[in-house]
Amino acid sequence: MEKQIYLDHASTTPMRPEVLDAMLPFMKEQYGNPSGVYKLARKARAAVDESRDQVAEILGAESREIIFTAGGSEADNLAVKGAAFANKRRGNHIIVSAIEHPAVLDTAKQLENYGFSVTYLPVNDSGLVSLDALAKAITSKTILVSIMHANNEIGTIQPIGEIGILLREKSIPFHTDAVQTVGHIPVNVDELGVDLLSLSAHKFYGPRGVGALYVRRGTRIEPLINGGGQERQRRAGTENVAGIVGLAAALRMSVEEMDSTSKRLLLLRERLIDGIMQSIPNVRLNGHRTHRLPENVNLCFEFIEGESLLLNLDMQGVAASSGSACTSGSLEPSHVLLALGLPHEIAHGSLRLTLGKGTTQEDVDKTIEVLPGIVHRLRQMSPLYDEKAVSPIGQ
Amino acid sequence: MEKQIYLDHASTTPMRPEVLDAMLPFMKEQYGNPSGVYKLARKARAAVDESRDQVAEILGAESREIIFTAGGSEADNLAVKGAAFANKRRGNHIIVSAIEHPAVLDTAKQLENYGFSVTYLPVNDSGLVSLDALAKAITSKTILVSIMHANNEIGTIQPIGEIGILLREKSIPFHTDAVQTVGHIPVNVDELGVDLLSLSAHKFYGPRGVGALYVRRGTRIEPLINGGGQERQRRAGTENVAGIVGLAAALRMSVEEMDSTSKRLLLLRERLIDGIMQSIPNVRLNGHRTHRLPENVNLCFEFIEGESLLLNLDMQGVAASSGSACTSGSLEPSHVLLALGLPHEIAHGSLRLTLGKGTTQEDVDKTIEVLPGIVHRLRQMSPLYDEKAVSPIGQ
Amino acid sequence: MYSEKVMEHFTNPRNVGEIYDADGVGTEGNPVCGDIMKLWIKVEDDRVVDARFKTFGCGAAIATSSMITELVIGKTIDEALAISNRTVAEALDGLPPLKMHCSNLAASALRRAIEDYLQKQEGTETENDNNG
Amino acid sequence: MYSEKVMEHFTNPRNVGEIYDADGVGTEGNPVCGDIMKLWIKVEDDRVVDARFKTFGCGAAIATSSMITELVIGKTIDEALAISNRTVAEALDGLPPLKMHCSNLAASALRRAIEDYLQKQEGTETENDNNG
Ligand SMILES: Cc1ncc(COP(=O)(O)O)c(C=O)c1O
Ligand SMILES: Cc1ncc(COP(=O)(O)O)c(C=O)c1O
Repeated sequence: MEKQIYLDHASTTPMRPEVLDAMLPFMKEQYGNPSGVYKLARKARAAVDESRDQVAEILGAESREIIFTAGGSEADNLAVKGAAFANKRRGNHIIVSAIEHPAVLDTAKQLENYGFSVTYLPVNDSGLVSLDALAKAITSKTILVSIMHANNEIGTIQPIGEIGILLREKSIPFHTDAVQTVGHIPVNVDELGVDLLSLSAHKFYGPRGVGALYVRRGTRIEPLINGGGQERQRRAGTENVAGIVGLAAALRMSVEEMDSTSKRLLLLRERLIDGIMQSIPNVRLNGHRTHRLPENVNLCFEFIEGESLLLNLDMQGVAASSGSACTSGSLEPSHVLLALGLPHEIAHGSLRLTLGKGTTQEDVDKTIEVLPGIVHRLRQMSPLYDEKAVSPIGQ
Repeated sequence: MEKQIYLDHASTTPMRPEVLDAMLPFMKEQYGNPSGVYKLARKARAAVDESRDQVAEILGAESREIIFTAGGSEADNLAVKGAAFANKRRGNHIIVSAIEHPAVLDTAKQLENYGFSVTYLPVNDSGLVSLDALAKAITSKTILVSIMHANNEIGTIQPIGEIGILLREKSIPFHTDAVQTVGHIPVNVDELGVDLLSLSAHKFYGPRGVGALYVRRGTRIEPLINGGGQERQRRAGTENVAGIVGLAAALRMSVEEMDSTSKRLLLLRERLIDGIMQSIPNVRLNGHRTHRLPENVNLCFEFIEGESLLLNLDMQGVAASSGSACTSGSLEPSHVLLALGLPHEIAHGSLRLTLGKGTTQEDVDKTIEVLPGIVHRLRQMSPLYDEKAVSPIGQ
Repeated sequence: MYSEKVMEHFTNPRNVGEIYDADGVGTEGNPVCGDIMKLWIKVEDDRVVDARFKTFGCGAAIATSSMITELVIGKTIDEALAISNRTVAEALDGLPPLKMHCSNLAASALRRAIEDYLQKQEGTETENDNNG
Repeated sequence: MYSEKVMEHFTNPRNVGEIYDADGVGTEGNPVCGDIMKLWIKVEDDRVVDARFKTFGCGAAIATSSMITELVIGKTIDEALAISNRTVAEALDGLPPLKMHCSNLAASALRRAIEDYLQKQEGTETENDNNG
C-alpha cells in the first residue's frame, strides 16, 4: 500500500505517543474516582488538579477558571448557551460571526427558538470580521459576542485582541472559539481580552472527547450538564481523568514546540500553495494571505467538485477534506466559503489541506505532484469546463 | 503497603484490560475522524457503526436509536432537557422520583427555572416508588417521566416494566437512568417499556467519559450539544472513537459474564451484610432487601458519621463511599437516605460498599473483620453514643 | 460509505465525453446544488447505440452517470425510458441515503436526452428537412 | 484533600473522652448538620489544665476537636478565649474550603465551655455554696 499522507490535521490530529503514556496509568491501576475520599481517589484528584493548573498557566488564567468538558463542541455550547441563559435578564441579543464553527452557529440558531435574537456578523472576502460592523451591531441588549480565534476551514485569524478591547469597554461578555489556535499559536486570555474561550484536545495531538472552557472569574454561565458537583458545579459527570491528563500533557508539549513547528509549517504551507498555484490554472486561495494559521491551505479548483477531488486524492494516498469535516457529508457547500462571497459552484470545488507536525516536505511535494493530474482528469469530465476552457489562469 | 480492597464499584470500575486493548488502535494509528471521506476515516466510521450495532442489539434497540454521549450525566441531561424542550408545546409538567441521581434531579430543578413544573415522586422506606402515586401525579400536561432503573446509593431496583406499561397507555415519554444496571442486570428497552434510557461505560468496566442515550424511534428530543452533524444531528462533537469502541467492548463482555458475576456477587453481598450486622449493633440496612442490585450494600451505623468511617476504612485498605460519590464532598446528608425517611443524624452515618467482578471472599471477610473495631472506636468518640449506649441491636 | 461498485465506476468511469453528432442531449442539475450532468445519446433503429456523459459532482454523481450510460447502451427507447433512479442505484449496489438524489439526477438527464431525441425525431418525421 | 496534620490528628486524636468533674462543658452543632462536638475543661488558677472532647462528625471535625484541646491546655482563660476558628485551622495547616465550618464548631464549643466555667465561677463566688 501507498504511504499515507495525512493532510487533515484541522479535522483531528494523531495522538502523541507521550500523551498516551501519560494517560495509560489512569486507564489501568489509577482508576480512582476523584470524588472519593480514599487514597486511590486522592491520586486521581491530584492528577486532575495538576492538569488544571497546567492548562490555566499556559492560557494565563487561574485554575478555577478552567472547566473540563468532553470536547470543543461542548465547550462552545456551554459558553454560548450558558452565558445566554445566565444573562437573560440583562438582554436577549447575541452577536456571532457568520463563519463560526457549527458548534457556535447552530447553537446561536437554536437560541433563536428560545427567545434570543442573533446578529450574524458578515466577513470580508478574506474572512475577517470588521470592528466597525461589530461596533454597529451592538445594542443595549447585547449579552454575548462570540467570534472564533481562527477559522477551521480557511485558517483566517481574527483580531480578537482588538475586539476584546472594544467589548471590555462596553462590559459585554466575549467568547472566542480557540479550538483551532490553542497549541498552535500563542493564546493568552488577557491578551485576547476574552471572558470565555473553548479548546479541544484532539486538535493538538491529544485525546478525542476532552476539551475545556475558560470562564473568566465573575463571568456568569449556567451549566449545560447539571448533576454532581464536579468542576465547581458547572459541569457534572465523573471526570475523564485519563482524558484530562492527556489534554494537559498534549498542550504542554504543543506549546513547547510551538515556535519551531509553526515556523516549519509556515514554510511548507507556502511551498504547497505556490506549488499548486503554479502548476494548475483556475485555482483560488481562500482566506487571508497572511492572517492565517501556519498549517492551513484552502483552495478552490474551478469547474470541479470537492468530494470527487478528495476521493481521487485518497486513492493517491493523500487524506484531505473539503469544507469542514463535520459538514462534508452534507450537500450544502461550506457556509464559510459562501460568506466570503464565492458563488456556489466555486464553493463546491474546495479543498482543505492542513499540515501537522508529522508533515514532511516530501508529503507536500507528493501532493503537488499528484494534484494536477487529478484536477485535469476531473475537469475533462466536467460539463462546466467545456464552456470556459479559455478562462485565465487562477489568481 | 496493605493490599487495597476496592468496594466502590458503583462510583467507578477499573477498566478491563481487554477493553483497553480494543481501544488502543484508535488512540494510535487509527486516528481518522469518522466524518472524513478517506480510508483512515472510513475505518473509524466502521468502528463506530459496529459499536453502535452491538450496543443496540444488547439493549434490544435499533442502531439509529443509540446516541453516544460523554457519559451518564450528559445522557441524563440530554434525555430530560431534550424531551422537555421538544415537547414544550404539549405541556410543561415533568415527574421524577425523589431519589434520582443529581444528573436527573438537578436537571429537573433547573427546568423549573425555565417554566417547567416538576413533581418529585416520594418513595417508601425501601426506596420503591408507588405506581399509584405515579398514576395520581400524571396530569394532561405531563410530557416526561424519569425514574431510574436502580438507585446508585441503595441499589433498589424499580418496577420499570410496570411503570412503562402505565405510561405507554397514556403516551407519556418515559426515561430511565439505567447507569447502574446496564451491564449488571438484564436491560431490554422493550421489556422495560422506556423511550429514553441512559448508560455510562465506566460503570461496567469501560472507559471514563463515554456513555449513551437510547432514544426510541419517534421520541422527540432537542440536542443538548448543537453543531456538527454527528449522531444524526442529535449530539455534535468529533466522535470519541476509542471511547465508543471501549464502551461497546465493555458492554459485550459484561453481558457475557452477567449471569455468573451477579450470582457470585449476590452471595458475597449476603455474606457481607450478615457478617456486619451480626458483629455490630445498631446498624440498619438501607434499601430493599431483595429488589436490590447484587453488588450493593448500604448501611447506617448509628452514632457515627460517614466520612470518618470512610477515612478509617481507607487506612485499613478498604476504599468505600458514603452516599453518592459526587456529593460526598458536600455537607448535606444523602437526599436518597432522607427520602427513605431516615433522620438526619442517622443518614449522616451511611456507608456504601459496592462489590465488583474483582471482589473476592477474602475482601469481604477482611471488611467484616476491620469494621467492628473502627465503628467501636468512633462510637467511643461520639457524644451521641453516650446517651444511647443501651439502644437495642440494629435490625 | 460508497459500495465497491460505486468506487469502481468512480475510479474508471465508462463513456466519459461528448458525442458531437448526438441524436439527443440532456442536462440536469445546476451549479448551486453542486451537481450537473450532461448526457449525449446516439440512437439507431429505435435503439440507443452509444451514450456519453460529462459530470460536475461528487463521487456518486460520477458513478451514477457512468452506470446509466452502461445501462442504456443497447436498450430500445422504451426500455431506456423505463430506467428509473432506483434502477441506477440498485445497479451500483446502493448509495448512501444522502447521495440518493444523485441517481435521480442521472435518470432525469437520460430522460431529457431521450425527450430531446424524440422531439427532434418528430421534427424530422413531420418536417423532414430539419437538422436531423 | 486533608493536610497531613489533619490526618495525623484524625488518626490519633488527643484528649478523647469526658472529664467527670469538669469545670466547664460546651456543646456545639447538631445532628441535622452532621457535626456535634462536646468539650470539657478543667481549670485551675485561671488556667486550663485539662480538656477532653467527644465528637460526632467528619475527619475535619475530629481533627479540629483534637487540635483545640491541645491548643487550650496550659492557656489562661483569657488566652483560651482568644483562640479563634482561624487559629485552629492554621494550626492544622489549613482545611478544605467546604470544611472550614468545622473549625468554627470547635472554637464555639470551647467558648461555650469557658462561658459555662465562668458562669459557674460567678455562682461559686457570689453564693459560695453551689456545686463548684
Ligand atoms: C444512577 C447514575 N446516573 C448518572 C450517573 C452519572 O454518570 P457519569 O458519571 O458517567 O456522568 C451516575 C454515576 O455517576 C449514576 O450512578
Ligand atoms: C473551530 C472549531 N470549533 C469547534 C470544534 C468542535 O470540537 P470537537 O470536535 O472537539 O467537539 C472544531 C472541530 O471540530 C473546530 O474546528
